[in-house]
Amino acid sequence: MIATGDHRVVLDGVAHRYRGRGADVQALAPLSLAIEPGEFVAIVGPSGCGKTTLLQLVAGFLTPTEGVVAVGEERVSAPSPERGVVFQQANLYPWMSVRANVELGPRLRRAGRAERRRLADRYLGLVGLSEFADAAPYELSGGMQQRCQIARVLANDPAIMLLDEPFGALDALTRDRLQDELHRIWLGSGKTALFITHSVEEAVYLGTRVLVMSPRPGRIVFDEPVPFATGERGAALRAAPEFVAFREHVAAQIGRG
Amino acid sequence: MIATGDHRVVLDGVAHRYRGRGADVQALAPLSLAIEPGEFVAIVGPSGCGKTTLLQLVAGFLTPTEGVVAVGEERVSAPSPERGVVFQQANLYPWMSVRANVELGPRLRRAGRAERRRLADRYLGLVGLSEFADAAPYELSGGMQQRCQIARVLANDPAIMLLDEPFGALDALTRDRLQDELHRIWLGSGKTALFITHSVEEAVYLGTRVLVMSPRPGRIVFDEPVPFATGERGAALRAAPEFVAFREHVAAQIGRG
Amino acid sequence: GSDDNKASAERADGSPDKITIAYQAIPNGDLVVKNQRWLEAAFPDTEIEWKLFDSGGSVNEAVVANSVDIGLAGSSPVARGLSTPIEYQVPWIHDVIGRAEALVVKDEIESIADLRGKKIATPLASTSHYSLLAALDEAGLSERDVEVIDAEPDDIYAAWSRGDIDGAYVWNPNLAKIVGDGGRVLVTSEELSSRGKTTYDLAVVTNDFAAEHPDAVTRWVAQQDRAVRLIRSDPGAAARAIAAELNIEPAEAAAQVRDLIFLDASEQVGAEYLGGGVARNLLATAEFNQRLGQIPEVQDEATYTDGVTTQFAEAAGK
Amino acid sequence: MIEIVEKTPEAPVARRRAAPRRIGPLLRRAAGRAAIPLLSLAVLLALWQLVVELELWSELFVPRPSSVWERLVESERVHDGQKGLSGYYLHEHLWASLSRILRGVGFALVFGVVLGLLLATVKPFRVVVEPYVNFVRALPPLAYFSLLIIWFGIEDTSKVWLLFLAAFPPIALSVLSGVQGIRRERIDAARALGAGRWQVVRFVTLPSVLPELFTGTRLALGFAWTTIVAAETVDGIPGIGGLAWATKKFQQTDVAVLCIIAIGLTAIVLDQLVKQLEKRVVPWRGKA
Amino acid sequence: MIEIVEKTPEAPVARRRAAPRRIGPLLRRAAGRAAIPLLSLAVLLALWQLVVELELWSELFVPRPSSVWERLVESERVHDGQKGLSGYYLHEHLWASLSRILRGVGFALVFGVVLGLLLATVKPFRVVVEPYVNFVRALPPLAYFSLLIIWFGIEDTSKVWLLFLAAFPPIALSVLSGVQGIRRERIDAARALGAGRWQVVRFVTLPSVLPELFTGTRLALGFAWTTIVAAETVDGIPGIGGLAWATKKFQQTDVAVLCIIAIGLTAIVLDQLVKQLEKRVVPWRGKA
Ligand SMILES: Nc1ncnc2c1ncn2[C@@H]1O[C@H](COP(=O)(O)OP(=O)(O)OP(=O)(O)O)[C@@H](O)[C@H]1O
Ligand SMILES: Nc1ncnc2c1ncn2[C@@H]1O[C@H](COP(=O)(O)OP(=O)(O)OP(=O)(O)O)[C@@H](O)[C@H]1O
Ligand SMILES: [Mg+2]
Ligand SMILES: [Mg+2]
Repeated sequence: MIATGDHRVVLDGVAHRYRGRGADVQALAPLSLAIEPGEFVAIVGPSGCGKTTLLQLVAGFLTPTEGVVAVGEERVSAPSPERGVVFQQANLYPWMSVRANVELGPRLRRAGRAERRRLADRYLGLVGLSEFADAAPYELSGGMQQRCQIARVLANDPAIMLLDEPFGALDALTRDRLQDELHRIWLGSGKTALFITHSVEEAVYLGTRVLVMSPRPGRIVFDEPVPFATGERGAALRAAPEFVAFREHVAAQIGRG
Repeated sequence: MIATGDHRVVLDGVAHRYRGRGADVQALAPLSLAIEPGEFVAIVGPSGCGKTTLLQLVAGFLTPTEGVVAVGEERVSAPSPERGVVFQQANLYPWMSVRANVELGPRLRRAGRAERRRLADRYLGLVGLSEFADAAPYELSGGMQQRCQIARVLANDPAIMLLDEPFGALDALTRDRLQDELHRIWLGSGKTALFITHSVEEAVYLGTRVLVMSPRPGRIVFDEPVPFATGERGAALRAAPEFVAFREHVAAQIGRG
Repeated sequence: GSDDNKASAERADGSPDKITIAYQAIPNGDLVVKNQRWLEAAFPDTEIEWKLFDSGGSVNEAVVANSVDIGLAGSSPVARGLSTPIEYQVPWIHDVIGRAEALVVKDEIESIADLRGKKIATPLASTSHYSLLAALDEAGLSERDVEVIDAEPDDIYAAWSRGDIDGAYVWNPNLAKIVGDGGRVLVTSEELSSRGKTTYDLAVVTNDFAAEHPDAVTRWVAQQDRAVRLIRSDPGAAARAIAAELNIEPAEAAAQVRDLIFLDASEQVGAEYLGGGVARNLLATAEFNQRLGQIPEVQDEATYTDGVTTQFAEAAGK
Repeated sequence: MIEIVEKTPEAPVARRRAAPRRIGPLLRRAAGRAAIPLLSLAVLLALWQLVVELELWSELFVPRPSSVWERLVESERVHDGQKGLSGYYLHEHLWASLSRILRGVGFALVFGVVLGLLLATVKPFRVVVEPYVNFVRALPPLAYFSLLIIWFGIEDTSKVWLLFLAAFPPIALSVLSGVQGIRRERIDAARALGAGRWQVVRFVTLPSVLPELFTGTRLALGFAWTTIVAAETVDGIPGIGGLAWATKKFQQTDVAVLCIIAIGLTAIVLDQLVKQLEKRVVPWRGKA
Repeated sequence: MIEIVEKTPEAPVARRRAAPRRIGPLLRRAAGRAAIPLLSLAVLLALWQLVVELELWSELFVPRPSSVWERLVESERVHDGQKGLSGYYLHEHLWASLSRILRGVGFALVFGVVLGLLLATVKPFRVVVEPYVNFVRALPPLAYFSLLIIWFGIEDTSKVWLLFLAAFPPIALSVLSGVQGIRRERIDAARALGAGRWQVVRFVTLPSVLPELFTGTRLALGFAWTTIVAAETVDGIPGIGGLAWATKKFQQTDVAVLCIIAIGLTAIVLDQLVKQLEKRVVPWRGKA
């Protein structure tokens, strides 16, 4: 789906409370947030603070118990292909080959066979799985499954990408490479990204804006634009003093609650 | 199970080949390796190189297609409680509460109710899940599930700990804390640990010995003791020049294969 | 519905395209006709379909479903059918149930009066059931004085061989087996018949078919008549034909045939049978059934008189 | 559980799970929930009446609702000096059959679970025994019921056996299939925690197959009900199946239809109970 | 699939999956695999013979193996001018029933899958229809078969209907239960990729429930076989159930037992075919 029209993401007084088996759990405190089209918002926060919950609300998988989530003019009430989701735990279909999983999005919107193949080849190559196109998902290692999931979402070309720790199970080299690929894809595409990660470095490297969430119930305790967001990426940036400084700045916020 | 007797882990000419849906996959090239009791072996390597396969061979979940895995005098042919396993993807039982999951090991060896409770409380506290003892596993966030799994294995007190990216889904703060806890538990217990991670820093911080694996088919391309393994841990160490130097040394090996 | 089963189209000579016949595994002339393929010979241009049924009740259902033209049913189901009323008539008596059905009991039971409080099995709604109740009635016992148990004939023999029941009113071959095992015969249907409680295996033909193809019914009756004559003249040959149909030994078939009473066309048209006796018997059976609460209503007498016809037996006998 | 319910964009967003509840709306919701099924029942009854009015089929086979109702009333009264129908009240018939079914399915549960687990976990056992299970579960009760009578007599024992034989295969097969669907790591994790063969069964296998076990049990109950008439062809009074069989043979269709309705409704209630139990026992369904 | 097979410590470790294969060992393995079931069959036959020799029960109920064998031979020959048994060869009887079963179960598959999916995904539909499904699946064929005869005649149509009615509930219920066990994220992922209501069914729901569908189908087939005698009580020749019913009533137990064995063996073969198909179609069983 080509990014068109207005897809500003707005959360207005959104809170979420789970009905637990024992007690209810207030996962998200009421919070408001607006994400402009084209922004790359990276979210960090302690384990269990409500990041996944926030992302699922935007995806339309959950309905907030308070407040409203909207994209553009429309209230979010269900998932939509304009919002692609990379799940925290790989979620591939075992009855489809790796390739078929990646082709699924295009297939659902009835893209032609050649087009589908082209897309699958491209994104499988991107994540380094060309060799495994015909394998079954359960024959992949954990990190490979995660990469396949990323390829699946990218092949669907969503206007808004919701990524829940997409690089969590990847080794440093692969991770660095995929960070750069993701940045390249996002750059100039007008796509919006909501990117959850545990790595402050990753957040700072990829984001145009970094959010830090407090421990549960999750609130946003830090929300700043990344000063060098428009610059070049690469190993040089990671070593640059302003990068390190901003990284330390963000890191200092975590656990501030 | 208190670590007693000889539990030297030996892999002798071990290779593993999966029968894939499409082609067969040689996951591990023949490799030999011995892990002395009390060692903390950290393994890093690119995604899909065979780390999990190696760990599952030692656990007894897989049988090597070539070579022999042995612990002490005995050839490994099945899982055993002396070898506790933290899985890469959380693997909790949904029909048990978080607490019951942690109590499972002691329960299986018919520990008394009080003893079980004590163990569960201790390790749930350790991983910061005391509050969620009565929740169902599927009510936990990804990182919380991973922590619960760690608590479950620790509560079983295995002589050999096999950990497959146990801290992969944790934020930096929680991760640092759990690294120190794990180190403390291991220290002086005589336990052996086989620890897979994607973070070279983590490997160097925790290991007494660091292995680097080549891309598939996995071989061991680097195997060195950590020079400061017997020293103090803590933030100071992470900043120490010999730590940084060794970290860089290891990082330089990755992808060399 | 399956009207296509039903013969409606006519051939030039007035014989139907197809005749569907409901038969049962009872050792009488019907099986001789079937085995010797006499009908096929008598209706060279007509398709004859033989359908095996397991009880008169299901024959009644098939008639209502328009699935058969001619069928075989005991006098009890026919009496119920006419009371319903089902649109069929009786053109022929396959047999009078003689010694083929009887009340057999454990040896220590000596008379029907001794049956009080005993367990007697019979297939409900069958001619045997009717005969059992009639026998009890004669002895001044009601249905409630005896524990009447419903069971299929072979299950009855199984129950008997374990000693679970004290007796049974049942037919061959299970009757013969129970007797062979030392059962005492208290009364047979033949004896009851002599006291006016006759039971029959009757033929029924749907009113539609009889009206459209009277000639065909006559020809059918003629073949049945021929079978009766064969049974009388050459019982060995008849038994062989029946045995082949029932997958049993000819000797066994012969013994079973001997326990039934067969009437040829000239005998059947008499006042004792199709000429009036059968109709009276059916009415009486219906009334008896109603008294026991087994059928809701009895039709007026004409229904039963009209339900039995001598027309075809007369024509065939000529 | 998946509900694909069309949502209009204007629909209020909140399925507020933690919203405070009051009694009024609750009652109204319960009424609303019952309304549609009741309506559908009314439509069905109207259709039935219509068919009878049109005289499409003889009343012999499709009795009028009113006469079935009369039989129902009669079935719980003493009339002509006789209790109910065939000497017993309807609820006595029903209870006689229900108790046979509960016994048959009860034994089937125990046996079926054990058999299913053995089939799934002990390969030599499966090789030898599975063909026989498949043999037995295809056998038509009408063809072998006599054997049960010879072995177990005409009393309840043979009936309960027949119901048992009808009920255990779906349970065993569901358990077997459930076990085969368990992810390997689930078993591996338990064994690495020290679980022995039977501890794996108790702590992992059994809980894992609970959903399939419930499905199997629901199927088994249904099968048992379909077999009740066959089981009660011999000495089946009191018994709702025996009553249906006897009255059907006499073409007393109104009673037979009454029996059929009684059987169906009892089965629905039983099924509901099992489903409620399932909800309580397997809350993780579809979540993990 | 879980195999808990005791391993002695000395046992060779390698289940070397990629070891080269030769024909000799393969044949020997196949023979080895067949040996145990064949042995168990031999034991069974010996037991049968023993029971007959001991005369525990009359030969009328437990015929001798040899006379069943004679009937089998006879059943495929012309004797006394008549073909096989009751005018048809055994394989004709068998084929007549098998074809009815395949038609009944075939319709049941289509209907059961659609019904199961609708029940699982459309809540109002479930509320209205589920009670009727539970009603129907409890009805004893012996009690309502007359109605089918009235509606569809005595030919194959009513028989196929009966088999269909017996076969669809396990399929529908298995599918329903399968759908309820699908993890939410599986559906969510597809919808976030743009799947509409029916695309979710096609690409996620249906493949997800394949294991349950196979179990349901296997149950349905078995269940259809158990119903074959009831279906063939009327106009059941040719038909293996009709033959069993007719000969059983006449105490020709050897033929009846022959029919039972033929039914059981055919059912086993059919079940094996379905299982083989399942293996091919659902290779991910127990892996994800
Ligand atoms: N399905 C659920 N039912 C009940 N409680 C839940 C459920 N899912 C999450 N929670 C609770 O909500 C809180 C937030 O969970 P969430 O998954 O959003 O955390 P997170 O920030 O993504 O954590 P992590 O980094 O560990 O993935 C947690 O305390 C968790 O226990
Ligand atoms: N069950 C399986 N069937 C077939 N191939 C498999 C299977 N599991 C793993 N593989 C293959 O074996 C190789 C090694 O997998 P393994 O899971 O050991 O990698 P890993 O080093 O743990 O990777 P990661 O860091 O991504 O978890 C991969 O190429 C994978 O495709
Ligand atoms: Mg999360
Ligand atoms: Mg791995």
